[in-house]
Amino acid sequence: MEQKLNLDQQKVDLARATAAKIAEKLHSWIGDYTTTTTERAAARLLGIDGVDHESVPLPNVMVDKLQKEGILDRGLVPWLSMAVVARNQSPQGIAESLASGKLQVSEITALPEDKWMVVADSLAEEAAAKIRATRTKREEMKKKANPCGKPMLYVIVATGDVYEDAVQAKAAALQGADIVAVIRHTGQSLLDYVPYGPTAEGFGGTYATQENFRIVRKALDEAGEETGRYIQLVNYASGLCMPEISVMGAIERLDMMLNDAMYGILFRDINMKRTFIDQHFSRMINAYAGIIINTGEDNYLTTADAFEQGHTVLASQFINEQLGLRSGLKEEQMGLGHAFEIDPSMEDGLMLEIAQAQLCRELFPRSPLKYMPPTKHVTGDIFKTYLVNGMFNFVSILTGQEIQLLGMLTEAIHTPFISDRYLSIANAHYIFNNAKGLGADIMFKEGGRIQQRAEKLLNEACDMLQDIEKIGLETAMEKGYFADINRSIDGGKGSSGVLKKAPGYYNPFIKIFMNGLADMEGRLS
Amino acid sequence: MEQKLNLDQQKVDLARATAAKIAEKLHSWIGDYTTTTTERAAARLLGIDGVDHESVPLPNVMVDKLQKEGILDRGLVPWLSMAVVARNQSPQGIAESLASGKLQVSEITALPEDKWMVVADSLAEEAAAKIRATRTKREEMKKKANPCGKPMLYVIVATGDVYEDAVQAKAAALQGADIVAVIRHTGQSLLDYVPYGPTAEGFGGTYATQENFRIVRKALDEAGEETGRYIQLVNYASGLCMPEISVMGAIERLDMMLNDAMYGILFRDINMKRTFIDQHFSRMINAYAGIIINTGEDNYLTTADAFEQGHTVLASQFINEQLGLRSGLKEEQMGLGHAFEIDPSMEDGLMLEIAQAQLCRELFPRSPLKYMPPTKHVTGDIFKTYLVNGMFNFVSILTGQEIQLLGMLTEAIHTPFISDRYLSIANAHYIFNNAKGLGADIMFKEGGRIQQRAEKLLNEACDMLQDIEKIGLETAMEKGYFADINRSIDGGKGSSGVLKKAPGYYNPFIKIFMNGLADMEGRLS
Amino acid sequence: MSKDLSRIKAYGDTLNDGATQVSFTLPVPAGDEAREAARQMALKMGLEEPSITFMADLGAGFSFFVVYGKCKHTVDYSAIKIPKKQQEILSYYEINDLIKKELGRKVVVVAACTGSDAHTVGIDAIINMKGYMGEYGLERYPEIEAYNLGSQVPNADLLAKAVELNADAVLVSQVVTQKNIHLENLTELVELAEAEGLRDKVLLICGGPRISHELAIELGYEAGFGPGTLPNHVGSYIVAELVRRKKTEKS
Amino acid sequence: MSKDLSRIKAYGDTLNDGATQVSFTLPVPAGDEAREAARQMALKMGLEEPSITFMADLGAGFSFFVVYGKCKHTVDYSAIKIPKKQQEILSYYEINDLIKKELGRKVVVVAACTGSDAHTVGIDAIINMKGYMGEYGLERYPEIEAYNLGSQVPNADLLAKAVELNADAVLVSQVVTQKNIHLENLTELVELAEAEGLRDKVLLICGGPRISHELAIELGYEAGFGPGTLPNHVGSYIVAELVRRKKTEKS
Ligand code: B12
Ligand code: B12
Ligand SMILES: Cc1ncc(COP(=O)(O)O)c(C=O)c1O
Ligand SMILES: Cc1ncc(COP(=O)(O)O)c(C=O)c1O
Repeated sequence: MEQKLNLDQQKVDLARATAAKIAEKLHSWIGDYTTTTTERAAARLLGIDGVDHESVPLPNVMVDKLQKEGILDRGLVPWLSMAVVARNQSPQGIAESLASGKLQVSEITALPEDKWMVVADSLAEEAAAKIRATRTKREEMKKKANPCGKPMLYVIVATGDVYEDAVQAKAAALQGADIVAVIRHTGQSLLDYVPYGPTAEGFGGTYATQENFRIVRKALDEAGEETGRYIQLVNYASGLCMPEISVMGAIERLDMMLNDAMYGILFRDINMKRTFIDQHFSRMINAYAGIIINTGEDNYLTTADAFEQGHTVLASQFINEQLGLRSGLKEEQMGLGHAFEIDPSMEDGLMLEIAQAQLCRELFPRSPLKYMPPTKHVTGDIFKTYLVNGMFNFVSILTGQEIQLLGMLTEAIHTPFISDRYLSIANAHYIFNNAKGLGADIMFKEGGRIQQRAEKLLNEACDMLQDIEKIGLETAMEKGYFADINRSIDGGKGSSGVLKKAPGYYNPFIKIFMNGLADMEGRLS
Repeated sequence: MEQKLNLDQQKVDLARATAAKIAEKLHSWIGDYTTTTTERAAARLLGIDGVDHESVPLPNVMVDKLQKEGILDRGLVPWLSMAVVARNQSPQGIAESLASGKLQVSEITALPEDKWMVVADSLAEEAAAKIRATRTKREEMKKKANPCGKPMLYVIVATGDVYEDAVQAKAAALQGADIVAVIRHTGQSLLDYVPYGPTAEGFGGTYATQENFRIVRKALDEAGEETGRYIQLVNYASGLCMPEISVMGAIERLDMMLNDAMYGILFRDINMKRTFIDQHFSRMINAYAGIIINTGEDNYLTTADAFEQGHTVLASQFINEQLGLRSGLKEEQMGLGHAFEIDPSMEDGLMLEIAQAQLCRELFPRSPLKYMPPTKHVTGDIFKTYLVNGMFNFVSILTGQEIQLLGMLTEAIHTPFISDRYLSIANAHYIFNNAKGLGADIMFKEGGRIQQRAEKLLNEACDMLQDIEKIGLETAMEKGYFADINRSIDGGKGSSGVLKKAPGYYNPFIKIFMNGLADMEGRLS
Repeated sequence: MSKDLSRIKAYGDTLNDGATQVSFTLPVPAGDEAREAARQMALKMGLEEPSITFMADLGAGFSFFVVYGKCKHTVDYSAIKIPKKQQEILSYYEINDLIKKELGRKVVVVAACTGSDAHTVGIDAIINMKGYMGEYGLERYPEIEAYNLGSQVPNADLLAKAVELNADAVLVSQVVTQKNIHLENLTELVELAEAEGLRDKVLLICGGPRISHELAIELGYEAGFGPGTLPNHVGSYIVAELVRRKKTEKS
Repeated sequence: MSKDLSRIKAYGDTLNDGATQVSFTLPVPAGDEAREAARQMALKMGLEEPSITFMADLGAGFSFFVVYGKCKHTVDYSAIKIPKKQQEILSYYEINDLIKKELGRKVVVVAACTGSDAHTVGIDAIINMKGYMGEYGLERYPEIEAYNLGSQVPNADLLAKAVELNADAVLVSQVVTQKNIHLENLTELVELAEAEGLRDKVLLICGGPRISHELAIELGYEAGFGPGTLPNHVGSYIVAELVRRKKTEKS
């Protein structure tokens, strides 16, 4: 990648090193804890699925019972494995027995490690093999398909009805979308379980359920087949069930997952501890499954001002990167988020957008940056919005972004209609083609305003990271460093799901995933 | 102006010198001829206006009679002055007498020069003084008004009804337009007279009549008053009455006139000789009146391909410039036309547009270039068109154009609605403000594709000019050098209006206008 | 050009030409038949001489159309009467002064973005210190005690808080409107308030990008605020209404 | 999702949601009353729950609106039958071969852009050597003699030329459509042709961006060609029709 900003490489290194320290600080305690959803994720990995007579998912049934019994702090896997050994049942069998009351948690007798751990490991290895197989399948399908252009066209569907979503997803793919994300029901991230089965009613989006993943995956595979392409499917991990949804994604061959270390804290008021712990296991899963994560820095600019808070996006990207690396994600799997959110009525706003986009590009050269469209400042003037989206596409092609979430001309009005997506794709096709090589032919004046803006942003981000390193990320979030949102360390939803690991805690997947990823090439600070 | 293209100045000089030679060749014979409309223009300058009982304009009545009598080759002014002297009537009185049959042309007795020329000169000087006064008034109004930004926003109204035009023109000005052009009825340019009075029925536009000029001028002055700005009014000189309409414009304080040396030949199949002669006097009038002309090179790209024929625009601009200078126009009065007409589906089309626009800018640094919007390739997809217009605005602000004719999102559908213009102005406001200083911060790679394209265009234009110089402009047009249109030397409409001047031909305005312009600063090759 | 305000029509470039632009998608693949279907649809909408200026196949059996036509409908503009909030907009200072002078106690407001809606930017703009577009938020008003409960607050929790704080006004924001979820949420709150006997004790005020004053009234609220609302607009309304009520009580 | 083709509705994101976008200008200044007028206009068009998403004052007493709503109208798609030109599209070579084989003489066509219309690009695309989108124009066809009279040709001159050349087909282009001037022009040509007794001797064919085959037939033409027409489409039609007529004459 061509360097156009004349950045001070020492500053860049300092920012990255500082972020690494921040991440290390978190990692000094993250490993001591587990969460209910982490354990439920392990259950799901081991094949536990379905719901009880009250529609409670079996992973919840089992984890709740272990928690009630006060023995979840060793993790779910030991108990499950003991029961498997004792009763010679499959994990699903055990879960069903627990749900139906045929088996009580208290009846699971503690066995010594040598009695169950081999079983645990082999069950886990089996599960891991399935995920590897899915990963391989994706790679093969991608290899067979026509390569897709850059930036990749990413659109969302959000009908609230999975069957309608499937229609829209397919149409979008046929129109040229490379990536389709199914937006979730507005309330789902605060549910402490994952709904089950296909769903046809949701507001602002469709529930993320495993069956729903499957339905849309199928529709997109069909569209891929028809067009000789591979269409990527995206859903959202963030929320109270981050690791579980990652498991579902790994199994159903999703290709990307919204997965941010801080989004839940900031935008859903989820407990900090809970989120930091959850993100770690969740990302391990994504890393292992070969899934690209999308981080959520773009959201900061919907509550904070994009001109003044541009550097917070960078600081957060550095932190997300360092945390991601520590969960086994490669740089190539990190769809770090940023956004085109400067008020379009600002004089020279476009220059500022170019500076920020180019800066992100140069700071994270190996990461498939996810560039988010104008949202906050667009209005019901659909013509204007269409144009602003065009300038967003222009900045993207000019600065070499990779994942382009297409702006919708009705962003200020409703979740996208089928025609809105069509128009957004046509918009991107025009701009990306018409300005294809322009970036390669354009330079920024030495010491000019673009370079100055980039330098300023980098300096501010670096300062901010150094501040955070001093006070710790938790305190920084308490002080409203990100998104102009303050969150107290102990506040937020889901804290009751956090458990300090007891001696004897065991989760075979951590080992499998992290070792399996040891050959990673990602940059570790 | 910053030079970004690294142009070969010798080539530029060669192109200009060659164009000068082409212009000189035309001027070797233009001066030997006059035309009916040139003489009618002299009549109008001397105050002759109104129509006879058959609605034939009095300038036509008189010129037709002189032509029928075979004495028009001395020009209208001598005969008119003789009659004025002999009958002690005003020019208008003479014209009315001729129209009513009270006076016959044959009754005008030839007087010796010393008897009528002083009268002719003083009548002409009186007329010229009025034009100077109008010019001064414009300058004063402009001085009092808030200065207008660059590029200036130029919109068209084209309702066909002057009263509706006035409403629309005013609304456009209130919305932020700096310049309003009233499009003409599709058939007017082939009328060998100028219609009279206010008109409310026209297709594709409204007749250019003096009364119509007045009506819209008034509406725009009102809007100017309301907003503290000066709104410029534009109409079209081109056609069979080029000089006459220029006179009307000079009197009614129009600010710009479409006035091209070749447009009528190419796009209206008007006789070459007629056009070249007419444009000369027409431009003298505009020059004297302080009116900015708009040339029509943009039109070439509606019939010829913009990618392949880009250089023809440049060649024509050089010729228009040299001819303009020879009619007394300063460079600052030459709104040389060019256009954003490359097929938007072309890969890297935007780069090519930037190259061409920047090139025009650097070749004609003192001229207020008139940049025309995408028309040919836009479709009924109004969203797409709105976006393409945005990219056009972007190129304009990036390359420092001066007069921006705003693209309409319904270009492919109908003449503009009031809302179309509103949206186009909003489009320009957004882009011009958001990308205001970007051009100053951006450079083109040394030897990169933009510079290469510009070099190629300049070379091709230079070659073309040298070819034309060899064969003569008339033959070049016969061979279809411009706009892919072939026109035979003797063909086309209006040739019967061309007359070789007889000895004793006299038109005092030529002297007054050209001398009055002697202090011009424009560059003469 | 004489304009009859009792029969106004859309305008393109000539009075009463009815010029109107429409776009929509039909669930049939693009083609001559689809184009004709689009034309018929436009005719049914009252567009005369409809012209399909653009048709695109959207894949999966859908097609998109842009249509222009001359809409024949007229509207009686002269008969339109809009219910307006009956108070003038006061400034930050005026509001505080008025509270001091007329109420002599602090005004308590409780605000939230309710249901599963998490769009707090709008309500934050009204409540938080920082405010919006240069206007301070209600938290900053010395004479107002403002509590912002944040996002995704259940209606019941919001009312409980209002009771606890003896609030004068409850401010609800609703941004997500898909499948009219905002109407459901807003209606539920009114019903809950009535059930709990709170309805007369507190001003119920809602806001959001698709909320108008008329709609709010229809739903049983005292007032509704749409896009572009500034904190002092809301402050003015609350104070004026409280003063009004105080006076009515006295008399 | 079951689709009833006899009652299709517009589609946004749910079958039969009727989602439709509209924009128009009203001749009244922007404001609450104007917004309500726009809403009423949308209601009259059949948009339920219309939402005015954008209002702008256009100055001089006009305001512009963008509206979204749920259009209640349905169209019977299953009943739509489109009159189509009854011949397949042949290639340059096939057309020339067919003329040689079936007619055994050159086909003569005369073309022009008539009235005050000067938009020759369209008719040039059909006639001129160079052609359009990679398809040769009719001038290039060895078996066709094509005359392009250019722009702004009076209808009478065009017919006179057709008589002079004993033309098989007259091709007319009309691009300017303001105030339906194209309909006037096209109708005049047909009337002139009838008056001169030419109507049965020559194929009258028109084209332009707002011309459809249906419209052409309605106006009394043999065929009409709209946007995207290529020279061979027209060539195919002319030749097929001439062959058809020759055969009918014989029989
Ligand atoms: C910012 C934003 C977000 C942020 C919210 C951050 C936050 N803490 O608020 C994030 C990124 C988290 C987000 C998430 C989602 N969003 Co969102 N979001 C937006 C966005 C871009 C801007 C909204 C905004 O902040 N406007 C600015 C404020 C100042 O305006 P306002 O809300 O109208 O408020 C003003 C007035 O209405 C009034 N007002 C508002 N409330 C109240 C209350 C009272 C009492 C009073 C007096 C006045 C008042 O005063 C305010 C100031 O003038 C809109 C699109 C858009 N451009 O509008 C989408 C949008 C609202 N989001 C939408 C959706 C669907 C979602 C998601 C479900 C998924 C998604 N598509 O992103 C999630 C889930 C959120 C959830 N659970 O509710 C949809 C809603 C569709 C619909 N009509 O139903 C929109 C329209 C985008 C779209 N087209 O899909 N979103
Ligand atoms: C190029 C152009 C010009 C050029 C014309 C050059 C020339 N020699 O033709 C110039 C610059 C001179 C010009 C001038 C004017 N133009 Co003009 N012009 C256009 C433009 C940009 C493109 C038209 C075009 O060439 N299309 C490409 C061709 C290939 O498409 P087509 O004509 O549809 O032809 C195809 C088919 O329709 C069909 N076809 C067409 N004719 C025929 C005939 C037969 C027999 C058959 C079989 C098929 C056929 O086959 C063709 C190939 O597929 C349009 C806007 C637009 N984007 O459409 C405006 C437009 C047509 N012009 C318009 C107007 C008003 C004018 C002017 C009055 C002023 C102005 N606004 O510029 C003048 C006066 C012209 C006059 N006297 O008629 C309006 C017409 C409005 C209306 N609907 O009534 C338009 C729509 C622009 C606008 N929105 O204002 N124009
Ligand atoms: C990282 C991340 N996670 C999740 C979401 C949305 O999740 P929710 O379903 O909670 O609205 C977003 C928002 O766009 C996001 O950026
Ligand atoms: C120089 C010039 N003159 C005249 C015109 C239009 O004149 P007419 O009224 O003949 O269409 C144009 C077209 O835009 C032009 O560029």
